[in-house]
Amino acid sequence: MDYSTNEMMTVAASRAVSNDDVCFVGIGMPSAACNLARLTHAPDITLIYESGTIGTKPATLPLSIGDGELCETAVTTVSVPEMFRYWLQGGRITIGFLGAAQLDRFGNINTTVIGDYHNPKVRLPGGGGAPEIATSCQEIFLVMKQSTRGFVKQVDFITSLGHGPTGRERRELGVTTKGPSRLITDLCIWQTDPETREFVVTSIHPGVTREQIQDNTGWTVRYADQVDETPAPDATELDALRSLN
Amino acid sequence: MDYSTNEMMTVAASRAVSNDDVCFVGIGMPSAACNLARLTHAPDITLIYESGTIGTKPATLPLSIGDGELCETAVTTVSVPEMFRYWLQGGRITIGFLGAAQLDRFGNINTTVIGDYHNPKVRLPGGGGAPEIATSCQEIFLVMKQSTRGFVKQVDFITSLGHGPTGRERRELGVTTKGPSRLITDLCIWQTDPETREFVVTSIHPGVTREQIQDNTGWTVRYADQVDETPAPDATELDALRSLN
Amino acid sequence: MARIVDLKTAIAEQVQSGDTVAMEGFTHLIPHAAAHEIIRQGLTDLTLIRMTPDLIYDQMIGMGCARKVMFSWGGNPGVGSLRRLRDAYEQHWPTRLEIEEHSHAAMANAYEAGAAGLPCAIFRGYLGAQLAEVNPNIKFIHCPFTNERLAAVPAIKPDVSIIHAQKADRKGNVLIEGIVGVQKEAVLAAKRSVVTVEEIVDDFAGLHPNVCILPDWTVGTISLVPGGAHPSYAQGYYKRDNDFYKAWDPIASDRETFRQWMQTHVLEVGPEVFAERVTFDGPTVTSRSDSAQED
Amino acid sequence: MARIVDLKTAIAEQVQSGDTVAMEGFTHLIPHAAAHEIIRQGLTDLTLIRMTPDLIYDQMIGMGCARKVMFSWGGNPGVGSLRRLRDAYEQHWPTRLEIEEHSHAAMANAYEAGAAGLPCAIFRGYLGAQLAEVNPNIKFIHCPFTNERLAAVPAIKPDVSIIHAQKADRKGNVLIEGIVGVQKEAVLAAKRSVVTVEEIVDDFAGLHPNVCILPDWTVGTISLVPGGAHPSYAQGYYKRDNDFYKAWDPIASDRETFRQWMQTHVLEVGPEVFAERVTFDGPTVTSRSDSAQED
Repeated sequence: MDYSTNEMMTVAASRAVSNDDVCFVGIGMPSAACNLARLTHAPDITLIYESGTIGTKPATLPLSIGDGELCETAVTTVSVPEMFRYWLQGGRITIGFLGAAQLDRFGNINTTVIGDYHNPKVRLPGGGGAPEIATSCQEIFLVMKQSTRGFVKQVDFITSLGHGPTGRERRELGVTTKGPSRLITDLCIWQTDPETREFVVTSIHPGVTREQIQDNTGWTVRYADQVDETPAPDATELDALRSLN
Repeated sequence: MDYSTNEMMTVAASRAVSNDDVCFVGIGMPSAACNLARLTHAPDITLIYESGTIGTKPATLPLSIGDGELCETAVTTVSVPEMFRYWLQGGRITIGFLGAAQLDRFGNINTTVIGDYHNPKVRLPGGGGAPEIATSCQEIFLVMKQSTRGFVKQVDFITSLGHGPTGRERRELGVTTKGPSRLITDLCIWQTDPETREFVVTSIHPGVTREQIQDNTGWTVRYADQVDETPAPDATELDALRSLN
Repeated sequence: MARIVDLKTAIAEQVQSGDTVAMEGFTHLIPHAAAHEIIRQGLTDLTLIRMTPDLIYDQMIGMGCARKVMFSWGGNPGVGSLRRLRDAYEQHWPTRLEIEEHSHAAMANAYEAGAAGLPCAIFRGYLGAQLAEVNPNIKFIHCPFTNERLAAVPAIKPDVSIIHAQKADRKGNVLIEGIVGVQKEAVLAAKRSVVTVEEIVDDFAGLHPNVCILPDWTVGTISLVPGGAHPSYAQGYYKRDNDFYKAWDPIASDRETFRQWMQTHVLEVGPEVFAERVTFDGPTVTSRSDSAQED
Repeated sequence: MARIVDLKTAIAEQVQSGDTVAMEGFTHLIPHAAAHEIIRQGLTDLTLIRMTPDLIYDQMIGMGCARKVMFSWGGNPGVGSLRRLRDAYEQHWPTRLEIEEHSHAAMANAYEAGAAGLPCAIFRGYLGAQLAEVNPNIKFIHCPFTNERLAAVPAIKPDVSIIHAQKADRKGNVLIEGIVGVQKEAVLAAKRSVVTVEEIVDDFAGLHPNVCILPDWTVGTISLVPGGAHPSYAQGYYKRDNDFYKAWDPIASDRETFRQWMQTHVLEVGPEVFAERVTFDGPTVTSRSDSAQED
């Protein structure tokens, strides 16, 4: 079955979550990946959207974080202050899914500005829930298309903390959650080196070359000792994903 | 119509609240007084119980602060943390009704211990909601039967702040709410002197003498320049009160 | 993930002597059946947390389960004192009882902070109140913007929270309605939880989207105990047994009368007796006007 | 005490140029009709507070109503940028726009603190996040018990909060259901409030006891504006107009196209046009499964 690089990325991300996970889901790719997981290998996964909907099971992918279907299919819907206090800060979320405009190899995220904060070249939407998602969830998965514009040596602004500018700051601040542990792109899967906290490529999507990966990364790419080939999306996965749209 | 001193006290208390008031109601006498007001001259008064019931309209007096009827007849019922945060601390309550085991002339309330805190002669139930009711409501009305045991020179323990041990401490602490402004007993009505913050008698219930009042007060009673006679409960008030029990 | 087990198993698995235990329910939905099971299993040295200790802790304290009680109002609502609590605190019978005393606002905020994963709660409280002088767990901070002095108390984070709720579904989601108190906060603040329910239903279809539900993955065990809140009540199921609250006072006023009552009504029976102690209202009620009409 | 008045009167009475205004609604129940009325009344110099400025503030900013915007995520959800917001901030068109930027957690906590009458909120936030370096309204305190460093932000206390809700009753009680967002907090935190509703009913009999209701005495004015949330939605009444959200991007991308659109669709019409912009779902829905079935 033919599939797009976007579909490969979504399917790879969906495989990273399991039935027991409680996922804090952002709109777009994370929402597609988590719902795909729910429709395939993780039927009992709990999906939480920051609009307050807990345990939601949409039949189609919502455009916004608060579409009516998210509430109609939820176990319960709570206020936004409660969502951020009892559910996110309360430490109940196993996996937070985030994207970025700029990302560095330590998983630090910029969604605020390109350029200087006060005189930006490009003003981006901002952090939203991400600054606290990044530190309150037990683990962070990043999903993002690769490009040298987005995969940079140093982000212009740390909207949401990864492992910090040198990979040490998260530990030094005493943040007890794990932080970014996985990065799923349209080209490959990266995992975090437990020592240096840099991303290293652990699996390459079918047909993608190491050259392509380096060409779309603003730092020198490191590879794990053993690099797998990501299994291509199977028919079940693609059918389920396409049914969501 | 015959009436008891208890009924006189309840009726006098009920007259002190008005249709626009939002009352934080304790169980017992305050509950009887506020519901009597609702059934007579203040049909739209808002009654709030600390169990979370807002705008409740019980047909009979509840035994506890959280009887089912309070919820069934309420405009809405919120959680207890919300009650204390958004509704009480939020400054939305015009009148808090409190009672006491011991009370001094500055309206300081003891419901904690008789004797020393760590080695009490009598261990009382404690403060409950009162410490914050006393400082968060716009105004406090006290309702209590008089006796030298209860009306003391100095309370053994300040569970809930009135105007402070010398009448000045409330202002000095920067508490912006008014504090105890009225004390309704089985013998008379006291109001707070705006200067000294002491209670002074402003109205004596029918048939009660100044001697009786002094005999049941542990400090030298002060009277206002003009002291009225409290109108006796009328038939409407007594019928409504008795229908509640 | 919630598991549905009998109450004896639930208490045996989730509660140990020495634990910090919160049993909540603000007048409504007080988990009496679970308390009796704790008494039967002979657990001791518990630190008991509850805003209003009520008869439930009077019984546990009188039976020697508790080392300490944290509370904000320790009376029998509308009746008088808690005689077993006072006897334990004042006369050390059957054992010495430590107390940690707060206001309702402090405890409500402390549960809220526990549920929110914070180490402490701040609130405008204890102004001029002497509890702040005798309880080292009451401190003050200053607002970094206005410099206002605000009270602070540590978050409540029990080892186990125990509540009674109206319904669970087969998956383990738990519904609480009516006077919801601090039960949701107590469960979310605790490491473990025991829930007793009036009814287990196939699913929760048809409920209002914003009702108070604890999702199955936030709950430890669920046990079916109809009547399990008696003499408290379960809205939509049965009413508060006000007569029992009044009758408790003479029972609890004497050590021997108390012991005999506990022997007969707690030690020699099991959770199944609770269903016989209440008069069920009839069909389940979930709307305000329906229940008002039923009265 | 809530008064029921038409929207024009409500805005004229409750909102003045220079006010700090919060218009909330988290995707759901966004008060678009009220925003258009503010634009028509030519109010300026407003400080606009909203977690997600969305199209509603893009329009107000583009029409010159705002001096400052406080927000936590400034995009068109699922589509892209807010082009009028960016033009005002980057190019000062039509006027210079100041920003104060937070995270969602900070704003949600700040609204909660405003409703709770506190001067500030504390939360575990902004750890390693650079907003704390550029926004002086982000400070840190230490827990007096554990010494943990916690973020603090000032409470949000708007001059006026504006929301759209499903229903009011004749007395002025307001019902919000579904995704309730921070609307209750926004109203309780504000000095004044404007509420637009889909429907005014005789009374609220039959509702679940724990639904989100703002009692009449907490609300300023109520105006009947069916469809008043469009292109946002009102659960039980009509769905989100996702196409409009997508169509907005090209409209807003050009100053002249934007001005013309506002002229035709806002300046030359009144709140009554909103009812024509939506397709009502049919009978009012208050239960989760009912509304699921309708889809």
